[in-house]
Amino acid sequence: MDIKTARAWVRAIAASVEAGKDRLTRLDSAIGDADHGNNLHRGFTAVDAALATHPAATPGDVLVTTGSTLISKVGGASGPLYGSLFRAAGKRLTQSAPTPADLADALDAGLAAVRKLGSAQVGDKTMVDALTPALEALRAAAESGADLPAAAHAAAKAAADGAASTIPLQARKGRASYLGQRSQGHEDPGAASTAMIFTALAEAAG
Amino acid sequence: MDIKTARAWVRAIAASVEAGKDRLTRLDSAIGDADHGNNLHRGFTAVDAALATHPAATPGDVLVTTGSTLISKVGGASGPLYGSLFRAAGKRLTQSAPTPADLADALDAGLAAVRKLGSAQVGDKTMVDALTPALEALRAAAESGADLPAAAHAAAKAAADGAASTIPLQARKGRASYLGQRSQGHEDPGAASTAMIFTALAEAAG
Amino acid sequence: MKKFLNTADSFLADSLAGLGAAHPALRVDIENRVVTRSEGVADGRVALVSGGGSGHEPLHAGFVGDGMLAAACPGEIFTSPVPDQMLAAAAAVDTGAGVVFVVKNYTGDVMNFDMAADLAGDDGIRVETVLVDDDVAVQDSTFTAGRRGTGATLLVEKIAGAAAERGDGLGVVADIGRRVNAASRSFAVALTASTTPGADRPGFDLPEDEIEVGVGIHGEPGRSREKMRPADEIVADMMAAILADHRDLGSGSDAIVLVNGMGATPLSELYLVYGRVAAILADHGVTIARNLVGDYVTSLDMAGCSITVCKAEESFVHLWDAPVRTPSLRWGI
Amino acid sequence: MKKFLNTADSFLADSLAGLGAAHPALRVDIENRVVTRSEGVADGRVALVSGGGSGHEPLHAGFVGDGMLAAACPGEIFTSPVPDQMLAAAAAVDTGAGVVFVVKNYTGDVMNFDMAADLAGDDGIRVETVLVDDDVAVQDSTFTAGRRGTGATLLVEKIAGAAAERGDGLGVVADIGRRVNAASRSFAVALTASTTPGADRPGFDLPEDEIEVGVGIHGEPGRSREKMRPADEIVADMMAAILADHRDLGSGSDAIVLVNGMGATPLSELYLVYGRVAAILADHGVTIARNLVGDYVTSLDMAGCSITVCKAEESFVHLWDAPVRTPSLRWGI
Ligand SMILES: Nc1ncnc2c1ncn2[C@@H]1O[C@H](COP(=O)(O)OP(=O)(O)O)[C@@H](O)[C@H]1O
Ligand SMILES: Nc1ncnc2c1ncn2[C@@H]1O[C@H](COP(=O)(O)OP(=O)(O)O)[C@@H](O)[C@H]1O
Ligand SMILES: [Mg+2]
Ligand SMILES: [Mg+2]
Ligand SMILES: [Mg+2]
Ligand SMILES: [Mg+2]
Repeated sequence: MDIKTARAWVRAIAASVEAGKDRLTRLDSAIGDADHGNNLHRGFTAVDAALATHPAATPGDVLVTTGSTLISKVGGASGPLYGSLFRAAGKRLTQSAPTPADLADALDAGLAAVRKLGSAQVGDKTMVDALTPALEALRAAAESGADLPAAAHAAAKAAADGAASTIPLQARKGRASYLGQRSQGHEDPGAASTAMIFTALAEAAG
Repeated sequence: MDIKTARAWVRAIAASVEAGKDRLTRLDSAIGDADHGNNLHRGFTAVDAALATHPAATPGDVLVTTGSTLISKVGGASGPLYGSLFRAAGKRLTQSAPTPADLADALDAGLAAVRKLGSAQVGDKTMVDALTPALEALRAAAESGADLPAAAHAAAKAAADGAASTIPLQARKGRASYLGQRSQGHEDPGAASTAMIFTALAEAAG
Repeated sequence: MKKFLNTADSFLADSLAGLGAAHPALRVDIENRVVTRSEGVADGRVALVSGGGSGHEPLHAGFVGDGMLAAACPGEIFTSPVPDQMLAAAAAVDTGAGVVFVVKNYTGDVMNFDMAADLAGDDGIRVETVLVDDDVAVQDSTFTAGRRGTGATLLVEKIAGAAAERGDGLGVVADIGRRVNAASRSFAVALTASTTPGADRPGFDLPEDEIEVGVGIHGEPGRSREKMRPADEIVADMMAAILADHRDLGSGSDAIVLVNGMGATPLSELYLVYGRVAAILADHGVTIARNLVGDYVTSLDMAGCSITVCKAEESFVHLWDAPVRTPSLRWGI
Repeated sequence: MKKFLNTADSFLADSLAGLGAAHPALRVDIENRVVTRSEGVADGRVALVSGGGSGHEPLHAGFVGDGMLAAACPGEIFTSPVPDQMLAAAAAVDTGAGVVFVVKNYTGDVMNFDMAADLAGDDGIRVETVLVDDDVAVQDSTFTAGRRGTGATLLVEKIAGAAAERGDGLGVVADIGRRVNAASRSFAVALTASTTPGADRPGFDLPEDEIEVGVGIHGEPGRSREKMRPADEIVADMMAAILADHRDLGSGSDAIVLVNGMGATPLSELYLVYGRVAAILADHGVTIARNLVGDYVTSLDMAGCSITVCKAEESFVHLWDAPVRTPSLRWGI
């Protein structure tokens, strides 16, 4: 992943968050507080601006700036979580032209940060339910020698499946957990936005 | 009008207010504050109770008790107005078996009290628009020698016409006046209840 | 419209019972519908008595206490109280120094208070009446019911109440109250109608894109119905109506401003409105000496707000700042 | 749902501008979303900083002032603020005696305040955090996000704020705050959903004959949906949930009680609810030492109410009575 792709990825996330804002907020309104779409839209608009004014030198810089900006601008649960995901991944992504395997390493570090902060397990009905299979698919594709477009495509599919898998679950973390059994039957908004993030990666990769 | 008729009149008002409560309140909701039906219902329920516990000796007593009770229990504009109408009429009605002409004299004293208190003229879109023609009809019938049933019937018809005549008017008194031109096209609730009061008189008179 | 109530008939008594339970400093006579101070009025002090239909809480009972009202008479919802209440209140609080009736200008309120004043006079109680009629949405003329009393009622009760507390005589207290009223103008807008407990629907139907402009505080429709628009435009229109009528409020004037919620409007929106009011008055060279933002003179569950601007003599500000201790207005004590 | 706003995007800034205009005693930094006391914190005093999503007004900015908060950080509507805000607030108000973060227990709030505490520590500011989690509608377990922070936040801010004002040290102030939280239980019911500025519809749909039971303060649905019923029954259920969880609140206990409106519920209904709460606690032999009835921890334009019962140590009552001067809570000063 070169710097152009990294920037294209972040721009693609911003575009798809803009397009999917209302859907995310609707999902969050069913089992949360109806702000997830707005939160990410505010965040990625700020990321776009930050990257425009402070151009990053490496793909890792792009992700660090993305993460730091999300932490400073989003708030809520998703701000620190996605912020830490991108920040930790960016810090690990020291290569100037990272391979798919490098990217998988970096994002694993990001996932570790998310899990450290939120202590969610797979099955708790959070973004972790989409992140975890996405990163497994990314690593598997990288190990089998796939290029970035192919690996990203596999990750995007796994993330989407992971997001869909949250529908029947009862939430154990985040606001949706307050609903108890009533959280069942709804897709987790954070898992849905994670799926959008990997779809954007696949788009940016080509 | 003997005491039995006087009591029957007040009871008939109470019954028709109970039945027409929602209609009066609906009229008041269009151009007032949606309480006229409740106000009169509260008042005449209390009048019923007062007459049951403190039996009146003369027709005049019945009306005085009615008026005093309305003043003590209704509040709003209609409480003092109807209260004064009945109180002043009752005080004038000193005869033990008043003729229709005596009743017309008494109710004229009541109307004078209403006009003194509220300074409304015919055409201001208030209860005065129904009271005034009703009392004119009552007096005319009495002067032409009609008995109470016939005189009351004439008064009831005139009151109903007077109430209907308020529909196109723009209110100049009471809450409806705040609406300016928007008060046009609605029947005045107090004029409507005045019509009910005279219909009740016709019923009670037989 | 859902409400916390048991039956519509018991609503007022149940609510007054809670008021009494919450505030030991109040004596709430539920039977006679009279709220007084538990500790009474200090010897020789003039007593302010107010009242009106219920549904405007905290007005009036929430303003009974040191430095403000001596008693309040809550009527039925949106219905003026009856003379018996005011008479009982006046008898309970008169120290011999006399009683000031603060009356909002509605036909019913005026007639009932007038009757009470007559009866009180018969009983040897000296009564002065201050009529509040600040609402510029209503055309004032001798051929109409005249302007309604709305937000300025709070200002009259606070300022005249402070005058009574410091020991001013009956005539002086009443005069101060009348001057506060004369210096005040209000205008209100409703975004939604209110629903009376027990009623099956709101006082009027208001579509999602329309507002009622120039409403009173009794859930009645306003002077006109208009399209919903940005807050700054609504506030500009409200202030234009107030300023057009408030001829002697000019550059260099001081003002006391109340931005009042009608019951269902979030405080965040009221502050937004206040910000615009302050900017408009600043443009006119008017200094806001004191302000209040919140729900003070409400109309049940109506969403909307009223703006009251009182041209403030120095003495008004001084009396405004005097200590007050009531359930819903308190400072300095 | 109609609102007084210009654009959804400018809502918060416009509202904060009005807050600042109305209260010269507050310094409102709109850009950085930090509200502090204009006169600062007295030398050597611990500073309380709170914050959370906006939409709960007057919480928290309305409680900045003498005897209560040193600073508030308003987030976007229903969204916790970001670490930058808390860090800026802590840096602005720390006298060297340390800062107490009062944090409502929501995943987002906790994570953002934790990050801020780390950053503040890096800058040499001593920070203690008091986590508020009083809402018994939520099952508490180590496998969940735990209880939400709701009405008790006000009690923590008032009582710990008074401790800070009298000069207690960082550890003591934080400990008092934690004890107040531990002694408090809350439960809320919604009659209507709230609508976020800019959203085209309420957070959930609620038919005319149903209520949401066990709601939080973010417009989210509650623990269950039930049929509308008389207020006394609703309150009995709410109090049963609170008392079942509040094991050491027994006969002979003193309590501080908050009956809190969610934004669109008339004060008359809140008093009605309070009357029932008082009767139930009296039946349990609990004495209500102090109470508050009104809109303090709201959820925009939601109709509904919450009940908070804090088992009151004598020291809590003493600190409760200490003077406080903020826009929305004031007495003794
Ligand atoms: N403890 C957690 N661990 C991982 N993800 C979480 C956790 N709590 C919440 N989330 C994610 O955050 C999403 C909600 O984000 P958002 O709506 O922006 O924040 P908030 O819940 O503060 O309003 C949830 O859908 C979920 O995926
Ligand atoms: N000045 C007045 N003179 C005569 N009748 C009046 C006057 N003002 C109001 N009314 C009558 O009172 C009626 C309203 O009564 P009601 O609704 O019970 O009192 P309120 O207006 O105080 O709510 C009006 O419909 C009108 O007929
Ligand atoms: Mg959310
Ligand atoms: Mg009426
Ligand atoms: Mg009325
Ligand atoms: Mg949120």
